[in-house]
Amino acid sequence: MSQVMKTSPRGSVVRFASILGALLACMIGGFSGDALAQDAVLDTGDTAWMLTSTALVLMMTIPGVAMFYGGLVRKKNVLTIGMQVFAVCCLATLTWMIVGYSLAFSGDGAFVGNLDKMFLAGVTVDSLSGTIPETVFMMFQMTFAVITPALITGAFADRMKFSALLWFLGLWSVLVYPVVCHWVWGGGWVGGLGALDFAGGTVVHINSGIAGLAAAIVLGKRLGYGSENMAPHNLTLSLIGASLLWVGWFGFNAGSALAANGTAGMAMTVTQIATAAAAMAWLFVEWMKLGKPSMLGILSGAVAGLVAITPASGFVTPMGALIIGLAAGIICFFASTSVKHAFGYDDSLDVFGIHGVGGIVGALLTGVFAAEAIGGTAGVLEGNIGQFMPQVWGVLATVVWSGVVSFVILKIIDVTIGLRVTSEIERDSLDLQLHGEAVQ
Amino acid sequence: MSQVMKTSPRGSVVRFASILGALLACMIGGFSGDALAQDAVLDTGDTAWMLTSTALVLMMTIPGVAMFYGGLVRKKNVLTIGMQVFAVCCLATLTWMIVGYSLAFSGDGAFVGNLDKMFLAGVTVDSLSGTIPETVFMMFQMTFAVITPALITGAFADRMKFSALLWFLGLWSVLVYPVVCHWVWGGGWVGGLGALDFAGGTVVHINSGIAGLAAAIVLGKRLGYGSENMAPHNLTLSLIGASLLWVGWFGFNAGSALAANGTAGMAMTVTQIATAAAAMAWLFVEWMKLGKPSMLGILSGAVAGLVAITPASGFVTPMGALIIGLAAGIICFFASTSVKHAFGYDDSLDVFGIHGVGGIVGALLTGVFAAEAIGGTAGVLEGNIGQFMPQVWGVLATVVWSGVVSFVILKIIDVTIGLRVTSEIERDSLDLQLHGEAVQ
Amino acid sequence: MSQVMKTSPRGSVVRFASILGALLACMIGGFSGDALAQDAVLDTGDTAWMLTSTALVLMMTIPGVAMFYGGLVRKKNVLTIGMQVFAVCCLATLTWMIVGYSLAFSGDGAFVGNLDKMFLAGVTVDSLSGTIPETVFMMFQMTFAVITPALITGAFADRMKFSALLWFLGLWSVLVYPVVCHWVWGGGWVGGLGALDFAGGTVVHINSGIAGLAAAIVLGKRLGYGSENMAPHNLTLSLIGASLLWVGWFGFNAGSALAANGTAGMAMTVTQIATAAAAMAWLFVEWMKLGKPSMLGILSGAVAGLVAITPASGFVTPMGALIIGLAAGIICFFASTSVKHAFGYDDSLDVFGIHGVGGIVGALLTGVFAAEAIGGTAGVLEGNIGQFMPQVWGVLATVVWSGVVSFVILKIIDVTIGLRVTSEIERDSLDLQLHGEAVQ
Amino acid sequence: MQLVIAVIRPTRLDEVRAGLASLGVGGMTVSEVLGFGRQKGQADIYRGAEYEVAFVPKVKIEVVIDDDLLERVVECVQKAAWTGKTGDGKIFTIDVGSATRIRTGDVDLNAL
Amino acid sequence: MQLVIAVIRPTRLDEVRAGLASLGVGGMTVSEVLGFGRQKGQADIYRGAEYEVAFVPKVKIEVVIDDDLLERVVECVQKAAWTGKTGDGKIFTIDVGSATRIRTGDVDLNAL
Amino acid sequence: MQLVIAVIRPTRLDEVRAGLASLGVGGMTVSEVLGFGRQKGQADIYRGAEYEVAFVPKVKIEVVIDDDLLERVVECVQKAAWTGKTGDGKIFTIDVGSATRIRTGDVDLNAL
Ligand SMILES: Nc1ncnc2c1ncn2[C@@H]1O[C@H](COP(=O)(O)OP(=O)(O)O)[C@@H](O)[C@H]1O
Ligand SMILES: Nc1ncnc2c1ncn2[C@@H]1O[C@H](COP(=O)(O)OP(=O)(O)O)[C@@H](O)[C@H]1O
Ligand SMILES: Nc1ncnc2c1ncn2[C@@H]1O[C@H](COP(=O)(O)OP(=O)(O)O)[C@@H](O)[C@H]1O
Repeated sequence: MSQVMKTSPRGSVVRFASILGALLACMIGGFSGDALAQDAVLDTGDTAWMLTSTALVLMMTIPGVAMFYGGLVRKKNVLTIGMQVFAVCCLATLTWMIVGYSLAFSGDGAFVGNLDKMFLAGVTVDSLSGTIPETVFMMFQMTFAVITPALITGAFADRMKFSALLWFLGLWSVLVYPVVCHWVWGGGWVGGLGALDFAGGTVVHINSGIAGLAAAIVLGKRLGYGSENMAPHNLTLSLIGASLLWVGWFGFNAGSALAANGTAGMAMTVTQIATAAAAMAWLFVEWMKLGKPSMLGILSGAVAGLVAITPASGFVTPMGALIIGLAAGIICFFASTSVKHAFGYDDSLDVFGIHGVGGIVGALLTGVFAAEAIGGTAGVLEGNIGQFMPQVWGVLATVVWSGVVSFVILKIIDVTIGLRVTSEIERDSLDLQLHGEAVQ
Repeated sequence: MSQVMKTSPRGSVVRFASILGALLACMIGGFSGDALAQDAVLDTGDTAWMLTSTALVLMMTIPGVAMFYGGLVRKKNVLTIGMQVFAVCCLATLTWMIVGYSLAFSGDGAFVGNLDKMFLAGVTVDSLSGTIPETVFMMFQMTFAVITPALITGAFADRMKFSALLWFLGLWSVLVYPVVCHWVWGGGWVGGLGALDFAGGTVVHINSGIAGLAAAIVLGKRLGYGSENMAPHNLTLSLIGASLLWVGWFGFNAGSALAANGTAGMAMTVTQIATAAAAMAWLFVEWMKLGKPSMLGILSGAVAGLVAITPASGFVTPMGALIIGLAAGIICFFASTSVKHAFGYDDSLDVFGIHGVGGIVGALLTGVFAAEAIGGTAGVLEGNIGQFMPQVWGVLATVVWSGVVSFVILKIIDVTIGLRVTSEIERDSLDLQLHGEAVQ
Repeated sequence: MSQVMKTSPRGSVVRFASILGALLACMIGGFSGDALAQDAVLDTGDTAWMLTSTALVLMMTIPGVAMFYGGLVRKKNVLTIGMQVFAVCCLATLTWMIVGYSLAFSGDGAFVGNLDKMFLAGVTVDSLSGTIPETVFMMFQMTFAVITPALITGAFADRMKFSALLWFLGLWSVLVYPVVCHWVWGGGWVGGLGALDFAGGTVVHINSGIAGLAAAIVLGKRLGYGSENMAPHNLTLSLIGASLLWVGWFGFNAGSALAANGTAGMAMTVTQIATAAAAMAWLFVEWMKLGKPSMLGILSGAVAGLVAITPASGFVTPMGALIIGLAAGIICFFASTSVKHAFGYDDSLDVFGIHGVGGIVGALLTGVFAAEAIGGTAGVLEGNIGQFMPQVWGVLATVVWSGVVSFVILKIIDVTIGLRVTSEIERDSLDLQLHGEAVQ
Repeated sequence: MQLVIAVIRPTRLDEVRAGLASLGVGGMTVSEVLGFGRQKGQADIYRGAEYEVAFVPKVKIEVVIDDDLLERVVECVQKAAWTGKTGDGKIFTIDVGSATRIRTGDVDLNAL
Repeated sequence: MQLVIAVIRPTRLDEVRAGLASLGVGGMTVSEVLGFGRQKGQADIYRGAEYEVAFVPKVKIEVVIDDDLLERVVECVQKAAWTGKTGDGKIFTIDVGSATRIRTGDVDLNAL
Repeated sequence: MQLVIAVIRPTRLDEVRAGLASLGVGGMTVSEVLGFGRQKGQADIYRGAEYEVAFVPKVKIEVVIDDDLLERVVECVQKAAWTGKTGDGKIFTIDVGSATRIRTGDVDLNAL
């Protein structure tokens, strides 16, 4: 919604300056009509914030996700998951440059973009997107295209072959991400329905959560799941990772304003509040249900809050954020404990339980709590009942596309090169066996 | 001083543009008088820098302080302190949203603000504070309100109950922080005296240092203090934490200019210089006195320098910063070694020795080294002897309020739910016993 | 080239505004001629981005380099290298303030600057450099002056005395860095030849790579080199370090535009692409040659890509970046394996193999792939064959100056206080013996 | 009583423990050790140079048992720890003079 | 001479060491081990599922002493290591053939 | 057969291993231990307060050998581990009842 490429100018100062310039030009006749014809002017402040946001979102993936996940696995496999995240970061960078950006943001098809901008053709130093250089817009979007597949790795931690991983997420970054991204932000049909997704609740979180669930089901459980102790080996690492995710998320959500303005400020505000609320909610529910407040719990709660506020971050008030946070913390707690155990799949690091479920909670509650005074669109609570169904459609569409395509890719890999490591490798150590390395 | 909410415009470009606009409007009659009437205009550059600074200061707390402290405790308690910092970050976010921001920055009382902005009432997408959105100002201030209680946890590491911690710092974040913040920056009496505190020497560091000292005294020493080896278990962690503190402090100090201008640049400059000087000073004194230059020493020195330059960062020259840094490194070294041992309290991670003492050194030297050419106010060295006493009053007021209120809160908790874990838990491992987790 | 101090204004909005202002001033006579006379105006957006970039580049050194290197050494020496990096950060901050900045950027000598700005004399709150405060320019440059000596430490890891290290890199930061920096960016002869170095391929990377090689040769091999296992003890640490290097490099390269504009956006873009390409290239070559894709490999590849794109980042297209990245990944792989073993020096962490060789590859390929549409200068591929030789001269000059001066400094230290620890200390643990500390 | 010392592969620990439990041996003490022997460690390739790591991570089990059980325990450990590849490890037995349970002061067979 | 092997709670190590010192036994060798026995490990709750950890961290003390001291040493260790709860551990004794001090070449009792 | 237990400085491990290999002893089991004895640990200075660390990191070698080799093995270890400074460590020998190679079931001397 908000990340749509803009062709109209933005930022009051700049717009003001450009109008001024135009008027002045007319008056004194000393300028060509250039300023009038050119309908967008670069704003250095917006550009500065978007460059920064891009760095922040990259930091979420490396080292953020790598550390968060790394601390949650067993010590013998920590390098493997770190390496998966890092390699996916590189791979998805290249696929985005080659074809992803073009598929997502070039052309107006309802279903998918075109190939005009393959290899970033036509993206020059001077091309603008709204008030920022197109290169900056492209890079900001790239960091989203990078983190989404990186998040999936947590669902099948400790058991996928490295080659299979590269194939799976390489194909996924071409066949799934750019398509859903185009639907929602690139001029596609979901955005066309009026579905709100400020910073990627559907595009990033539901998308990765469902792909993770598919992978966890296709691969099956880890050896020893349910009998051996698979508790996180180093929650300090996860603490740092989750903290960097939180900090980086300011770029993710406030950066999705694509400008340094009041919308960015409000997005940062609601992000902070929902996250804190969700972390405390998870902590207290866990404390009551399981007897002890855990580090794993408070971190999981914080991430659940970050996920849930993502689609809502440009649309809701601080009070709305508080409620969304509390809801996400509680619901994701049950999704990652009772629900997961009831169904019996082994979503190793709860990618579905937190990103999938949290994303769905956020997407739906965005439709409920959207406030006209914040993002220009009213939600159900303000009487705009019609905002709810587009949210539902956005969720469903993402679930189906991501789930089905992921499933098909995984099955094809399985019958060709094989998805899973041998049970000897799995019992010993993926770090040693796949990468010849170990943490001392 | 500098963080006072502004109602006048800032940033030369913007002011220039708005004057231009006003003049033009008069001339051509083509605009309403709006631009004239509205005395503040959003500057995207300033906003970009303040959004970034907010992210940087959050990064100081999580993961900065969490890691710095985590590395300094014994391995069996590392998750406990990390969790305390993270939980306080969440809790203080909520208290700030609910009541803290309003108490600190709404209303002009000499002693405390009012409740008009509870739950951020009236903070809209469009409200401005100077040249930046009020949401951004509120968020930037929130990160200060979050790090201050988080710093206190180091003083009583390894022995407080988790529930007691939440009560203590939850209440502290309502009863102490917003009050002192209002005194100094929110229009209260300390600022009214003309006391200089650019980025929080009193509000943040003396405040937390004294509360930490109170807590260390009320709780008593760690079991085995003085006989068992309690040396830091992982100084690599502390190195990373201290480094992120340093980097984040650019947001803390240069961000306190509330604009992207020459004052911010100079604040960043003096911060860097004072920190380097203090680190080297501590290192060499330690090398001479104890025979070996240690990682713990150089990191402690750097933090002492960061603390001491904080109140001075918008007021002193690079040469002033060099001297403040050297003084802070040397004085805090003795405060954290000889002085602490002489008095016999167990300030586990030297919160008082570094933040309390460093903050006092900085606050007083700000009055000495303030240069009119930098921040508009001359200090004692430039002949303005009258600048010294306001600094002293600021220090004393903070010491008394923070010390007394912290002491009372702690005593009440102690007689109600109890402050300290049992000696069995303390001997075994707080991580395992309180949170059911351990680092492998 | 691009980091040259500017006296002409920059940033279209600002320039536009200032012209507007000037015209208006003439018309209505309501302003002094100030705006006309003053040929540079502060741009808050550019300033915001440069403040941020400064923080990002500092983060590259601490904790970036400290962690990257820390993970690569043996566990018994991890604090030692971390401490070396941190201490060099402090030391080079002070030498830059005292004399380095002045030598590099004050005065127009072909060989070296003058001493007019010693102790930052004349650097005021209001002085500008282009569209940003001079303090910000000075600080941004300081972070480069800090990281360059810090990088060198990797070459002689595990065997230099701490006192010798302070002498070596303290002198180096005065005698080598500011000189080469002046040649290339401060108005010296290399820049005068037209050699392109956008962000420091020669100034930072070749410079540190060669100094590292000199140190590795003068010091000799680590005890047990070639027989004992010296594999990295904690690649998780290195993963985090490399990730923060990558993120921080956005400040390094895109910050070298000294503005928040399309050049910065394109620099960020090519940085990302070259890095990903180099990481994948190293990974696959290693996988084919040695049988397993390793974490050490992919991280080394990423750093090689970052290094190689540095000089090119304001001059080449995304396609050029892709090729530079692939080349750097492959060439540095061989430089750090076969070549190093063939020559037999012990460059412990491959400072020469990655920074030296990667920097040379980048510097030369910048001359090949420079595109007029990107940075205004055509390279060999666009028919401007004359761009190649200046690149070669830049490389050679840096190699000679850095190599010779480093060698002389090291030899003098060796015959005076001694460079290397005793073999007992080296066998036991530098952490314990030099700093009295250990990681548990 | 006999002290049985078995140096085995870490991956076989669970099987050995289960086997001993089935013989009624409920207690044992385990340590992580480095084994040197015929089996060589993983060749480590680092920056293109190969280092043969001499030692292999092993697990050492120490269990004190009644003399009567000796044969069955040794046999049981051998079966449970067996993979057939070099490096399966060794079992040594040593005579124990006395045993005491700290909690109760029970001695010898009652202490186990 | 006798080798006394005591598997005890980590938290009792300091007391045991002090006790032995008071008997004139100044040297000993300590290792961190995992104990299996009646005492069960902390039940680990992770994401709502409980896993019983079979092993408990223990400390193993090995000390070689003169035969004459045997009784007093065993008694002393038992007292110092005692808490009365399951998991206090065991003391085993084994006959030692010879002892040598590497530094001096002293043997047997002189080596201790 | 004899179990030779040597507690030595970590830095001497390679020499000892080489020495044993030259006697034809190819297998051994090594653990990291903490030694208490005459040698005191590095005094730790932390924030200006000194703590004497009681223990010193040592390495314990356990090797089972043929009785015939006993003297030569002890002598060899003593030489290889010797530095002459306090803390060089001890060598103890204990009688072993039986040995079994898990992989083959070979017993006693054939098992080594
Ligand atoms: N003489 C010995 N004394 C003590 N431990 C030994 C001895 N020989 C071998 N070991 C231990 O047994 C392990 C397996 O021995 P190895 O020779 O590799 O294989 P295998 O048991 O199949 O012959 C070694 O890693 C070592 O820990
Ligand atoms: N048969 C045995 N052989 C060797 N060690 C044993 C044996 N039985 C118990 N242990 C060790 O003694 C420890 C304590 O035993 P446990 O049965 O838990 O309690 P208690 O000593 O109070 O009966 C165990 O953790 C284990 O390390
Ligand atoms: N009585 C003992 N039983 C078992 N181990 C011992 C004994 N005495 C010493 N040790 C071990 O030998 C090591 C060296 O002993 P120490 O007294 O420090 O020096 P030295 O061997 O030179 O006399 C100690 O650290 C300890 O591990």
